[in-house]
Amino acid sequence: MNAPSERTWKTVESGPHTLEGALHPVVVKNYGKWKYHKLIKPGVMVHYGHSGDALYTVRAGTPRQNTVDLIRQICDLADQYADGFMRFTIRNSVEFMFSEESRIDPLINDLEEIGLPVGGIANCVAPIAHTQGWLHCDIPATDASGVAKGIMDNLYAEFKTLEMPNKVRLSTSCCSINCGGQADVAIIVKHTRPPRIDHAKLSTLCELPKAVARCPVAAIRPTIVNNKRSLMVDEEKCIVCGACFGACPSMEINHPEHSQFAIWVGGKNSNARSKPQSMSLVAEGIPNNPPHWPEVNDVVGRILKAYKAGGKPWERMNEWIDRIGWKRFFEESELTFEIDMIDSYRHARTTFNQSAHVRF
Amino acid sequence: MNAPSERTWKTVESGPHTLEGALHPVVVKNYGKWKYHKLIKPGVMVHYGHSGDALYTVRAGTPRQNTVDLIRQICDLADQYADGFMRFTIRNSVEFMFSEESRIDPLINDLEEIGLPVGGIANCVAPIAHTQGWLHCDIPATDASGVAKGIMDNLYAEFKTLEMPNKVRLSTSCCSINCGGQADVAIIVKHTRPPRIDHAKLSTLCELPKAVARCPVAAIRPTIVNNKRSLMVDEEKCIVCGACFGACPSMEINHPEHSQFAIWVGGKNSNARSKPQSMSLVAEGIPNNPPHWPEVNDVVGRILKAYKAGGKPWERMNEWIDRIGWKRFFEESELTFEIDMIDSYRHARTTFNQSAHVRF
Amino acid sequence: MEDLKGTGNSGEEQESEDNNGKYLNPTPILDELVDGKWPSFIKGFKDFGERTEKPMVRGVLDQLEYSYKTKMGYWKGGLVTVKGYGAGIITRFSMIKDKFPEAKEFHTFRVQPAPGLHYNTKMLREVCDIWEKHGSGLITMHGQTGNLQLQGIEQDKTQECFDELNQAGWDLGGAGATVRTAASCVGPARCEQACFDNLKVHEKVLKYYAGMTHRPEFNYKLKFKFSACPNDCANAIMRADVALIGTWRDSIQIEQEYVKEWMDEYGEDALFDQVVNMCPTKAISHKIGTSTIEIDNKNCVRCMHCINVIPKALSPGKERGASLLMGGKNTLKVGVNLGSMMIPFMKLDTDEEVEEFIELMDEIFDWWDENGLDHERVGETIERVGMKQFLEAVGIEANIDMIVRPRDNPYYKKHYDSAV
Amino acid sequence: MEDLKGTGNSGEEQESEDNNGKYLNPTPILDELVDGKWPSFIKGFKDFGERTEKPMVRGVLDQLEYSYKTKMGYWKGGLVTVKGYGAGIITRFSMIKDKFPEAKEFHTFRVQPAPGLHYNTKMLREVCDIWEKHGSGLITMHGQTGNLQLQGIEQDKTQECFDELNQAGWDLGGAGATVRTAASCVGPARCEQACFDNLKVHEKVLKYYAGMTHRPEFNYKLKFKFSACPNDCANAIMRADVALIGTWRDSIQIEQEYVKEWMDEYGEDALFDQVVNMCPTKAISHKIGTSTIEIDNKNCVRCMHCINVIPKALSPGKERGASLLMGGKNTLKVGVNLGSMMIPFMKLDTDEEVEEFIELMDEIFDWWDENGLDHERVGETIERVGMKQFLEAVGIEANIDMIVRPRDNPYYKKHYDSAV
Ligand code: SRM
Ligand code: SRM
Ligand code: SRM
Ligand code: SRM
Ligand code: SF4
Ligand code: SF4
Ligand code: SF4
Ligand code: SF4
Ligand code: SF4
Ligand code: SF4
Ligand code: SF4
Ligand code: SF4
Repeated sequence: MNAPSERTWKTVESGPHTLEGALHPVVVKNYGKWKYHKLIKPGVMVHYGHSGDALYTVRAGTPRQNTVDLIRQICDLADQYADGFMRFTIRNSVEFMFSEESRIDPLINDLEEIGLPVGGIANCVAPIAHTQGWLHCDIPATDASGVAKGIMDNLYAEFKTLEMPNKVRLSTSCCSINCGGQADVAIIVKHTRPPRIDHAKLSTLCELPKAVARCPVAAIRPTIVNNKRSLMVDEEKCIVCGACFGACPSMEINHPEHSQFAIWVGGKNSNARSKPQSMSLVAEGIPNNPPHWPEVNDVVGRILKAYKAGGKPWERMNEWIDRIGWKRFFEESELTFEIDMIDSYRHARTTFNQSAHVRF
Repeated sequence: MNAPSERTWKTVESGPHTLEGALHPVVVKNYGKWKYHKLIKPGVMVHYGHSGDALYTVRAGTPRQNTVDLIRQICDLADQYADGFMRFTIRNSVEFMFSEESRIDPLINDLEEIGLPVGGIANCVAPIAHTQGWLHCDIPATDASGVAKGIMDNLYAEFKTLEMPNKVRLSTSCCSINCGGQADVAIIVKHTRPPRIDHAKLSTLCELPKAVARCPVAAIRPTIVNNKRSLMVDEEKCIVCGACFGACPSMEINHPEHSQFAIWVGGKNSNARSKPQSMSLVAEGIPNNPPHWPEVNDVVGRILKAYKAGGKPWERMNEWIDRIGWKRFFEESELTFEIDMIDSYRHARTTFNQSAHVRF
Repeated sequence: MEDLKGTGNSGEEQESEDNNGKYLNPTPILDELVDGKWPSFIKGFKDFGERTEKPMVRGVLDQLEYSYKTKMGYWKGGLVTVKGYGAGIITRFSMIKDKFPEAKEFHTFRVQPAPGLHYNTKMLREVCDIWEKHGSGLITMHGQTGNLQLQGIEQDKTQECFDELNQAGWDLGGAGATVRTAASCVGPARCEQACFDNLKVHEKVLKYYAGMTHRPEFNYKLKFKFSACPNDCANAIMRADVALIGTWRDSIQIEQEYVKEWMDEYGEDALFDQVVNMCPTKAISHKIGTSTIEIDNKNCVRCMHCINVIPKALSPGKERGASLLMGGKNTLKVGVNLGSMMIPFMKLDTDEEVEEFIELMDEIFDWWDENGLDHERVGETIERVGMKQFLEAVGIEANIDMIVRPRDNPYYKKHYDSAV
Repeated sequence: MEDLKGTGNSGEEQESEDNNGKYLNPTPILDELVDGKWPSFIKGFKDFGERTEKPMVRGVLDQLEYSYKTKMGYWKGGLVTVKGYGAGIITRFSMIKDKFPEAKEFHTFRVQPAPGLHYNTKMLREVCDIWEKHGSGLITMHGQTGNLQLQGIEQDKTQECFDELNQAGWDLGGAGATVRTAASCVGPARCEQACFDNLKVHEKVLKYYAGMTHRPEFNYKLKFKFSACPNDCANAIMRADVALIGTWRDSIQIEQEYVKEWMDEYGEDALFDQVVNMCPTKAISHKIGTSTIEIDNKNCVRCMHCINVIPKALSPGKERGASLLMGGKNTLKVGVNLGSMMIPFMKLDTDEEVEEFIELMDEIFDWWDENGLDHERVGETIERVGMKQFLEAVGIEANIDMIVRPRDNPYYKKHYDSAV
């Protein structure tokens, strides 16, 4: 750790930035006293306060991996249209709020001008939650930002129109850890080959017991290589989870071909109607093909097309599948069920069909 | 093994008795060609064949633990009313089948005469599936036949009338193994104290490694007592399952006070509507009080009263609870939810409420 | 006297002196179970004991009275069998035979009845006579597994008794690590819902496995149960390692005139409340004002409900067979486990089809023999070793009907080409 | 050159000579991501790189191009921090710095924004200016945990950069085994559904835990997330060890005139299809011909659906608060785990109520400290040690809302009186 020679400032451990000063005056006035909202058109909604105040929101997608130049452009628009305020959403969209209906269209115009598409509210495809990838992470097998860009290029129309049964959340992650979170459709790297150990690196870089302890199935065992203490992987046992690689960079699990993509559906976090639900594996062995990842795009497209055609209003992905059954989901999405999609992990038994219910 | 001095018969390993000769002629004629059935009154139904034939069935409860005298009385009635045939049901009722409607009432009359109540078909309480108990088993903590008798005495009216929302299946078992099977309401011995080891007996009676291997949580460890190899139980780990006692009679788990009753609800094996479902613990710590088991009877009574009042037509116990929620089930049945009812076993996580869904 | 299990309370001695001229000793606690409206096994036993004056019945009642008093059981196991068999008799010696010498032995024959528990009076009377001659005369009809249980015989009478039974066409059932006696619902004998001839399959399969029923050679017990439709009246899904449950592959048969008949009787509201809205997948629709229903058979999960409610109008389809589920068992060690769907549809009409099923079973038993642990049910073995490993080994194709959802974790290793 | 991870394909050397007068090197593969309708981070980076001519941006783009070509990543970790802190900077050194010396260092500040990600332009411009001065000028808004991520700074500039940010009111977020930066939905700031002031609670709780955010002293990371209603727009249930999700205890507020307004607009069929029949517990009823609905609030599970569909007519009740769920996390080691209901209802209006919540958290962290293993999330510890043990230790009362069903196995040992 290094510090500048003369440091006069004493750190204030303030935690989160204060909210004070960050809220639009109409927000402050109606804080906690909103009555209802209405969608006006794609990307635009209005909230009414019990006070009678109206607050318009215009939402635009961003690249998430921004530059200070883009942020300054956004600030310019916020100054011009939103009285100097803005916020970002959980899915990295930017929102401008103001009380003058007349500002909506000019703002949209200026946003599209600087390349930020307006949309993403209500029953459409929202921006992809994605992760660091090759740009920054130390364990990625792909570039999540790139995959996300490719997919959103394809789904651009679905972001800007309201033709989906309900909200569609997507995510992309560059390793199985899945920092991008679960989603209606999640596109996640899946390793397929047990780690290869770089014994030279290992002996200098890693704490052996730590890597051993990290493995959830006790597949890592101490061994001696070239007279040095090292580790070995029992490939029979290994479930290719990659946990060891996070603890010890010599447990090389990444590979340009063996690290592939898997696609998951039906993840849901909201409590609306059905309970929150973890997502299910429906496609795997999809190659990691930058810069356009056509195979990934193809599968995502098929799933969304089927959902768009078959879902009823308000039905999320998981609810649609629940209604039609998994067999028909695979049919309609033109996907193939494979033996590895049968759970084999800790609670596998609870996913078996312990009934005679069956569709033909 | 001993055998009589001169044995001329050579065993025929024939397996199940042949069906041939055991079926009523009308059954033989319409075998596999039945069209539909109708309930006529409690304990009586008619099946119509595509041939136009009608076959009446009269069903009566039995004590299950019979004597040859009772069986002979039943044979007499079968000869008199059912052309010399009868069958027993999965729940130990006896069924007489015949084609003459006029025989129904006289048969019912004669059955009741010899103490066998007619009923148990359709939406009523069927006879309890129960187990050996003190009469015969080597590991029981109660007498299931006695408990069953006590409960059926109380529920006699519910066996003979059709006032339940749907079928009600009960079972009683004399240890946690539960040979009686799961049921809408299951009354099962639950041990509460880890086994006490009879070291003297153990060294002569049991294979040590067998008992150690039987324990699902590795709570049994070899030890030395009085210079002899013996076993000890880690009481922290022990989940009081009783598996060791079945393997080794010196692992004494039975106790007049510590072996209590637990009551379970919502077990369902049929696939009608909801999937088959395992049952849930709703009352425990109920004393084992022969010969009338009043505390058991009380709880069973409260549960059935609530179900009878609240269930909709065709709703089985589990479906009724599913609709109203567990909280209300406990309220309506006047039972108390306790911390031990939260699962702590292998798949506990899958029983947690991983949602914000909650009833107030 | 042997050491009693657990309790310190060892009770007083029986006073069997003055007895009002009765053969049996007083059993005041048991006598409380004589009354009440439900048939009393105690009354049955006592009446029978008085008539036959069998000492074993007296001794067993005395010991049972003692159990009711001390709240403990007093039987222990052992190994009694008949020539050539390793199973089929549940052996019971009294742990307190000094106290109740008449109850010293109380062994039980498990006898395999005909599938569906059908009898004619002749065969049943024959059993009664043989049993009264050699044994206690106490009969359980039936044990929870489906055996005709002849309860109470002494070791030295077992062989002659068995020989007589066997000559009359009866054979013993399983016990211990064997194939067990099977159970079937009434099936095509009297039920309009039957989708396959479960009674025939039961008879054929269990006769094939008669040898494995009599000699314990497995890791642990293995039970078959056969229910001819998804109502599963034989409780196959929970109580059988191998469950065959009838089903159909085509469309439910509807006779709309009887739908109308039902509606006329119970009303349109009832049609909604009890049929349309109770279908688990909302596969049934009814237009208000009409008197018909429509079924989306692609979405029907063969639950039986609608057919149960209006059996006259609705029936299973015409292309019938059975689903195979495996792994059902009760509570011991892993908690209740319901059978899991393995093969959604098998035809079981012809002898060849049944033999194919038996071949698959043989294959599965071989796999279980190799992979199972001692005292591990086949469902536990499948769960421990892995469904994938099991399916690949026995050649069952993975299918989406086997699961309620695909996995939610990426923790598996598919076969990979290590050359790349 | 350092040993490359995995692949044998080590690529050719960069040709950075002839470059058409551009500052940046050619990145033909990345350039394929410039077009397309969705905003392109590559275009942004490149435009910015050309304007500012920052070598780090050029180097990082070169290395990224190389990753796209070889399909491997080339960053490794390390430990860079600012004075007094043990966390908050994600350290990145290039594994192939000989190849891309300009990308040698690329560390990231995790900065904690205001709850709900609200900004005024002044504060944000200030961040931009400080960041352009000391760092790369690349900003991620926001990281998945909710940090403002300033991506790309060299180690020797971190302290002065941080000091400037800190003077402007900003502080670092968590990393490693710390309390992490929290996330909140927009809440009462703009949402009519908000059931508690999640933004206030977020600010208060995270300020209280600032110390534990900066110094890794836990078994593993711990995340808070605050969603002001069960729609859970902050994904709290899956992404937070400690999730507060707004809810209400009394009845849903209905204004029937707006139900009518909605029905008039969308029709009675829609009321059935989209509202009545979509309630998960069938708690809503509507009589045909009327224009009102009725809600059985005892059976309502607070799912939000009906309120979402007709927000003008329906609102959460008046007695508002939050549920506490614990144990949410993603996939590592145990598979995705959603948070489990712990406390169905807490009031969080007053400072005292928030402090009580903090006290409970302190208690829970103490328990976790004692009982957790290294690298074990709190939900994993609860699962491993047992829910009962956890509840009893931290004094949360067991309640039926914590589970979807009582246990189906008898395998537990309750406290027993061994004296008997
Ligand atoms: C702005 C934002 C909160 C924030 O603080 O950033 C937000 C805002 C609103 N959400 Fe949300 N939700 C936001 C992320 C989420 C998320 C989390 C996520 O996307 O990662 C969820 C959970 C998704 C899931 O289940 O995995 C979420 C589940 C909902 C739902 C439930 C949807 C459902 O039926 O399952 C509603 C209800 C609705 O749609 O009417 C909702 C409703 C709303 C409303 C209508 C609330 C209101 O009355 O103002 C807001 C506008 C709706 C819209 O965007 O369609 N919001 N909402 C987030 C916008 C993200 C974006 O840029 O797209
Ligand atoms: C006789 C018997 C089969 C046998 O071979 O012995 C039998 C016979 C019939 N069952 Fe059953 N079931 C018989 C045990 C069962 C069992 C198992 C059990 O009781 O242990 C079940 C599964 C129970 C469970 O889920 O745990 C069972 C679940 C059904 C169902 C589904 C009920 C439901 O809604 O869940 C039906 C359908 C119906 O009731 O219409 C059914 C329907 C029938 C019908 C109507 C079939 C028919 O069309 O003939 C028969 C008369 C109905 C009745 O008894 O109410 N049978 N039935 C069994 C009578 C036992 C008794 O003495 O009470
Ligand atoms: C007699 C019977 C109860 C009854 O009164 O009806 C019975 C009695 C015993 N059962 Fe059972 N089981 C009986 C049906 C069942 C059933 C029901 C069924 O078969 O449909 C089950 C549940 C289904 C299953 O197979 O899991 C059952 C699950 C068990 C288990 C637990 C097995 C498990 O893996 O969970 C054991 C323990 C064991 O095998 O070690 C067991 C063990 C026993 C033993 C052998 C106890 C022992 O280990 O010494 C009992 C002998 C008692 C005796 O003196 O006769 N019995 N047992 C039933 C057999 C009668 C018959 O053959 O017809
Ligand atoms: C930056 C970020 C992805 C992004 O591009 O947005 C991220 C990046 C990393 N995550 Fe993450 N996680 C990020 C949000 C998440 C989330 C989502 C969330 O917080 O809402 C999750 C899922 C929720 C959860 O906490 O489980 C998440 C689950 C993980 C895990 C798996 C934890 C588990 O128990 O399952 C790891 C592995 C670990 O901790 O050992 C991990 C580890 C990592 C590491 C530190 C990889 C490593 O071990 O070296 C990554 C550093 C990358 C980098 O270079 O910056 N990250 N990570 C997110 C943090 C940004 C921020 O602070 O705002
Ligand atoms: S998903 Fe994996 S590779 Fe991607 S940022 Fe998270 S930890 Fe890194
Ligand atoms: S990849 Fe996972 S399972 Fe395989 S050795 Fe590493 S930690 Fe263990
Ligand atoms: S339930 Fe237990 S005690 Fe009763 S018969 Fe079965 S094994 Fe014996
Ligand atoms: S009762 Fe069960 S858990 Fe306890 S020692 Fe015996 S086998 Fe083990
Ligand atoms: S299982 Fe089906 S076929 Fe068999 S008796 Fe029951 S309803 Fe009839
Ligand atoms: S059998 Fe069951 S699933 Fe099929 S239509 Fe009838 S009720 Fe619906
Ligand atoms: S979680 Fe609820 S309160 Fe928060 S933004 Fe979403 S809908 Fe509004
Ligand atoms: S909030 Fe959900 S559960 Fe409650 S009434 Fe509305 S739809 Fe039903």
